[in-house]
Amino acid sequence: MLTASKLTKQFTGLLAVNEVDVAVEAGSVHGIIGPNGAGKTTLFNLISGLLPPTSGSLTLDGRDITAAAPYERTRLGVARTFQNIRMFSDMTVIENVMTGMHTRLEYSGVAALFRLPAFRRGERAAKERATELLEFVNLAGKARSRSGDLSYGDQRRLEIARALAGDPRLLLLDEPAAGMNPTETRDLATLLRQVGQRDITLLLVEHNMGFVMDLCDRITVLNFGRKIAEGTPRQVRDDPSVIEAYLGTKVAERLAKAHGA
Amino acid sequence: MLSQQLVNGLVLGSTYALFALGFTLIFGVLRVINLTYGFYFSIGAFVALTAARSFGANIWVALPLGAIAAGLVAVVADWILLTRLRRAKAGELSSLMVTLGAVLALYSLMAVFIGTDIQRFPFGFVDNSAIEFSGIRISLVQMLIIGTTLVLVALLFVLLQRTKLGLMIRALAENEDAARLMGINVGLTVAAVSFLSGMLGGAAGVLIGLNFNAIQPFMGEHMMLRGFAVIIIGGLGDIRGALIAGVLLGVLEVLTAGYISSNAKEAVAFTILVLTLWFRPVGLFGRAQAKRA
Amino acid sequence: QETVTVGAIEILSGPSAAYGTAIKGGLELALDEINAAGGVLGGKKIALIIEDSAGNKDQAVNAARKLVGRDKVPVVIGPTLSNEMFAVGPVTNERKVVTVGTSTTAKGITEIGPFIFRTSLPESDVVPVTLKTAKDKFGVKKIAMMYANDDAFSKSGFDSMKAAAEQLGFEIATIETFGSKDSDFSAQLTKIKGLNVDAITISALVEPISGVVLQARQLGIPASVRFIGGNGANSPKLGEIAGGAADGLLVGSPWFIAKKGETNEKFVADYKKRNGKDPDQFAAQAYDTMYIVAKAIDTAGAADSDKIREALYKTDFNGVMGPFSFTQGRDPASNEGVVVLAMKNGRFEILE
Amino acid sequence: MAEWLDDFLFTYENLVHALGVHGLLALSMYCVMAVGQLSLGQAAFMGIGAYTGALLTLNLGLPFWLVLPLSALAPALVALVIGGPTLRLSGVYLAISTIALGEVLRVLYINAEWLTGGALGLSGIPRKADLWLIYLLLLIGVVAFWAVGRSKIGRAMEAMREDEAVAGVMGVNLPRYKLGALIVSSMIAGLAGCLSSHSNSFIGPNEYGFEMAVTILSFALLGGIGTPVAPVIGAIILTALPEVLRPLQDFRLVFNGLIIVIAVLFLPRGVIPFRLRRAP
Amino acid sequence: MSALLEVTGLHLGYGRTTAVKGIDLSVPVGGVVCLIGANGAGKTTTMRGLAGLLKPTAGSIRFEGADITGTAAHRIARLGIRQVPEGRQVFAEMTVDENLHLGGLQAPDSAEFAKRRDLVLERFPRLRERLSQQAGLLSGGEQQMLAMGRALMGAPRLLLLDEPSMGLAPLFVEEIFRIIGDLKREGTTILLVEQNAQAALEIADYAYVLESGVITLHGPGPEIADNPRVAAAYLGGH
Ligand SMILES: Nc1ncnc2c1ncn2[C@@H]1O[C@H](COP(=O)(O)OP(=O)(O)OP(=O)(O)O)[C@@H](O)[C@H]1O
Ligand SMILES: Nc1ncnc2c1ncn2[C@@H]1O[C@H](COP(=O)(O)OP(=O)(O)OP(=O)(O)O)[C@@H](O)[C@H]1O
Ligand SMILES: [Mg+2]
Ligand SMILES: [Mg+2]
Repeated sequence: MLTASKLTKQFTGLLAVNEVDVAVEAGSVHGIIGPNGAGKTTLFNLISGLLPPTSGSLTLDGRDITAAAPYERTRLGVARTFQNIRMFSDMTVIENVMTGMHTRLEYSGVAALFRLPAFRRGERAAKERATELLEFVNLAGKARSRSGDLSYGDQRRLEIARALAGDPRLLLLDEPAAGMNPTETRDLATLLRQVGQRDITLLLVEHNMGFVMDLCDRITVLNFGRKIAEGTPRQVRDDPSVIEAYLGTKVAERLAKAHGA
Repeated sequence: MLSQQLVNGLVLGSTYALFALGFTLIFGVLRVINLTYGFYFSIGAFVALTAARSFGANIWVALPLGAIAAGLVAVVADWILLTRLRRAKAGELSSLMVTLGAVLALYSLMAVFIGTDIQRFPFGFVDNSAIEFSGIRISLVQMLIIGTTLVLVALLFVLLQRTKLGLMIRALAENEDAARLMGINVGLTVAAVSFLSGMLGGAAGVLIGLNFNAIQPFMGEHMMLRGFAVIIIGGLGDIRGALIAGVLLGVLEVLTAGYISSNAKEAVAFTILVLTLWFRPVGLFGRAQAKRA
Repeated sequence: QETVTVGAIEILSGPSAAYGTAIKGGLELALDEINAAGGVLGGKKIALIIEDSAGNKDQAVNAARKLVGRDKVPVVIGPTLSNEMFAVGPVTNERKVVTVGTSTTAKGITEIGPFIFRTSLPESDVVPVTLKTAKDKFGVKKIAMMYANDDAFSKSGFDSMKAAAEQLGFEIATIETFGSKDSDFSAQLTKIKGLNVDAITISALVEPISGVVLQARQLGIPASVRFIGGNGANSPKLGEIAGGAADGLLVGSPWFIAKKGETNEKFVADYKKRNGKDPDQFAAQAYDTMYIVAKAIDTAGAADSDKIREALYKTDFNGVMGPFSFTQGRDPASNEGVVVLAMKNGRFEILE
Repeated sequence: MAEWLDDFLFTYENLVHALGVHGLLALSMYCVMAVGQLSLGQAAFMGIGAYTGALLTLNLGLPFWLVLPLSALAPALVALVIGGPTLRLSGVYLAISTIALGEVLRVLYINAEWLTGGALGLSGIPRKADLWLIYLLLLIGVVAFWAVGRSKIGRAMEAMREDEAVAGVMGVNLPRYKLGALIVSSMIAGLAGCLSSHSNSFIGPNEYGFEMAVTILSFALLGGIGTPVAPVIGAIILTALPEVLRPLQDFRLVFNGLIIVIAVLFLPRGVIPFRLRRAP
Repeated sequence: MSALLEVTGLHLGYGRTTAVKGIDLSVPVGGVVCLIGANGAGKTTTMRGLAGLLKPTAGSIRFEGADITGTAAHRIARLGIRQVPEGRQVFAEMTVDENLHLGGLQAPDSAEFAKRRDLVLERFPRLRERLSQQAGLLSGGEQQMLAMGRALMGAPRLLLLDEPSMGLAPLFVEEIFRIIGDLKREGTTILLVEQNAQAALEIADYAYVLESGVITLHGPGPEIADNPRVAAAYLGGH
């Protein structure tokens, strides 16, 4: 569904992403892992259009989106969350989610101005859908709170709900489980599995290996901006270069124990 | 004539830079569009003027006196106007508004008590003579302005980039809570910055008032527009930028008035500003915010 | 005891308050004298309501409306600036309230309407006298002209100057402009220095003029190059600020502080006692205007705008500025009182 | 009684005009600030509207119903031209660069004497801006912003205000919204300019510079930008204050300033700090 | 062991909402104490209160026996209480080196300062590579290391760590816990908030469980880890 070829991003004096090729299968859960500073978030920024690539190209369903603006990609079905949470803090929780539906609300400015039926229908449906999503991420009780006042973990879940609100076909999640305890992480995994069942392709950056191994169909490993390995969770887990650069022997062993050799 | 015009431009540019130093400090470092800055400029000039008149102070007494007085005013003004807003994390715009109200009150108060007539330092307050070499004339006051500007730029640059205080000031500008966690006394450091920029403003007021012989409560207000242009062209908070932008503007204005048309002089500052921002949206030396997606 | 209320609109706050304050001083001095001498209309005192415009045309109009609509004054004195008058005039004129400008010298002021008068001589009456004197007495032929191009007063003063200069056959070497808030004129003056002119004319308010004059000397324009000023130069401030640098500057004036005559000497002394500083022409014009208005009320026999208007046309007054009457166009009738002053040692003296 | 009323209306007519016109200017400010832009160009747009309107009336004698929309159109064209380059700027850089527009236009008005009368300005503009018209436009403006503000457009605008990049990721077409806001705001400012020149009979080149720009900005800052009425209230307060304080004479500007200071210190988000709820 | 930090009846809140409702906790000298709890339980709030960034509405905080309730944050920092805040809070516009400098502002002399800096750079070699880069442009994990390094530059007596392993690669998580272990061995007292409860409880001498602003359970680390309720709620057990 999404293909990056020879994607490169150079910052002054630093190749953050270096000729990376990734192909994300439609309907799959694809993980990106790698040490801190490997270029994962940068890759996400390139995919969502927040940064222009230095070279290389991106296609979504065969359509070249290398130069498309962020909002155009959103329209094409790309949504994301942020590693450093970025809420519209002054808005209420439900308003945040409804903002995520921007591209899905079809009524015109004129309809809004004159409160035409199209507007009312749209808004009513949007609100229902937003409430549903909040229930889905367990924040229904806080729908009317100011979102900046939520705790860290709550804000993370709100971000996921906001990203889902646009009915994306490709959802990029940047460390969704950061700041969650194992139980919360497990619930999140359940939630993401449900998301995955809705025909949404997931591209996931995460350092919680149990979580990644559980969820992902395929994993790409980056190090110093380069792709160093790719494959099924098991292949990646056993790859010596990955163990050396990223996992460490202890984690690798633990993973092997937990998920069978 | 060209060389004389270049000297004229250099002098004018130095006054712009001198005015802009404290402005860029308070604006760029404390992240506040502090409109009271123009008032520090005026009050510095007036304190020096009063000193010169009432006990015949000479420039070497009147200048520091004016500067220190303006510095103190700045500390008090900042404390009254901005601590509360800072604590409430109220943001740039409410600071702008509060200083807007304050500056209206302050200028008007000053005008009520001092009147709005222009005044000047007593004749003979400084040696008014000019030196002349190969047809170029420059007065001693003008040389003093150029000299002071250069010295202050150097001092400030070192202070901000090379000293502990400078480091603390910059830290605080960025993230107050984190600065506190580093053991930085935020209130004191803010006061130090205010004092510094007030002093710079006051000193500029004395020297520029002396050069143009036009001291008036609203003199600071007239400088503000150019001041904005200079600190934006130079890049907010950047001392070198203020110097270069100030001199650049001064020289170009003079050349425009001298060789193109004096009608166009007024438009120079903002034309340069637009051109600069076209190529560098954060000014010559400004840095884009290090914010990552 | 009844009073007759007269309104005035002047700049009492903000950057240009110096002008309004001088005018206020002149008006109040005259008012005290008039009331002490028994007032008008057989013993009625005049009450003067002075409203502040802060130099802002909107506030000037608000003030005018308040004076006319609430205080019901039959006469408004002021406002201070020509710009303000262009906004205020149509309002008072519509209500048929007599409006007398004391300091509005721009072209077209009295053309606003039949109720708009002014006691200040327009520049077009004064400037030719000055320029002619410069030509006849000092043989000035080649001039550079300077003016502040961003305010109506300076601009219209310059227009008069240019017309007069062309008529007198001067050679105009260059025309240089500056902003009325500017303080640096070195570029223009350096250019002028290279043109070897006999004199420099300047139309602006006194603040920039002082700066121009000082910087001209600093840049080495010799004292033999005279400045010729418009109305704005006619202020004791000029000498205070520019000192000896202004020596030789010529300016035409309907009034002069050292003018001989008992009326004027008394005015200068009383003004100084009351306000703690020397009067300038704005004060003098205001002083006379208060008398002219009071007399017109007396002549009219009632505090009625229409009648006062009729009475003003018949004004025949001899005050500190000299004999005064209005033309049919409601401007001062003659410029005979105009004297040419020259600056010497920081003070104006009548040019003999 | 009728006469009393007549006098009363006469006394405050200009003030009431100014309140309405300033209300419109506040709305135009709201419009840009609502998408997170800080513009000091509104005074310049107002000036373009004022001069366009005055010139059309004085020189061509066009009827007012035609002059008014043309006066909104002229600044919109300018906004369209400068919109592209300025969109790349943000925060104070944007604000200060928009001052440039006002300053450059000021120099233009002063120098294009044959057209604009230079420093003498244009006088004798007939008074055609009826009160009801001003207030009708203001009402329409507020209601329209309110209605649109409570839709997805309002949410998108608030999102841009809080975090532009993320708003883009939510699918908000940033350039279009920014340019749209600038154009709409310039049109409102142009209307206000035309209305003011046709109620003042005189306009001059210095009225649309930095000072006016800051005044317009302060409407929104004092009032708040949570709802479209807030800046209008700010405009009303700031316009009426000098008149209310008239009895204080010399000290009136001092108190005017102090009142602003106190208001902001205690209500840093504006006198009307509420925000529009954007969920039904 | 005597208590370095002693908290009794602490209440903290934001405006009208109270987020921490009267907690008691005690951190012994040289000990590692762990605070766990669900999202929104009030852990960060507690940490901010201890650092002086939030003024307690009731209760008291004693450090080395002295009452420091309501003391300004910069004074608390100078007493040797250093925090690695949630969300890292590095000085984004400044370089990595400048950030470290700021951490070490209170170092008594330049020799001591240099020593601390060397130590920190040894612990985090990654930071040495990035010394002159603007901190805001570092990757998430790099920033976390910087925040930790910055706090260590203050040679803390009490280190408050708010989720130090968040966003770190597994190797680094190990590394962080190893460093915590080292620090503990070197005698630094640590109060640790962690979501990685398993690892945290392993290293902690004592642990508190915070739920909706109140402490519902406390005891030695292993004991808490074995508590079935804790296992279900925080350790991902069933
Ligand atoms: N805007 C930028 N300018 C300069 N350097 C940058 C910028 N953004 C990122 N970098 C650098 O690029 C590298 C990759 O950063 P990135 O955020 O993509 O890492 P990451 O893989 O997401 O790491 P983590 O797991 O810690 O979040 C880092 O070394 C970072 O310092
Ligand atoms: N600035 C704030 N204003 C108002 N309420 C707040 C603020 N910050 C936090 N809260 C509220 O205080 C409570 C405790 O939040 P806190 O951040 O301390 O939780 P936490 O335990 O650190 O959670 P997490 O694991 O998600 O970081 C939450 O209900 C949160 O919504
Ligand atoms: Mg990352
Ligand atoms: Mg927390």
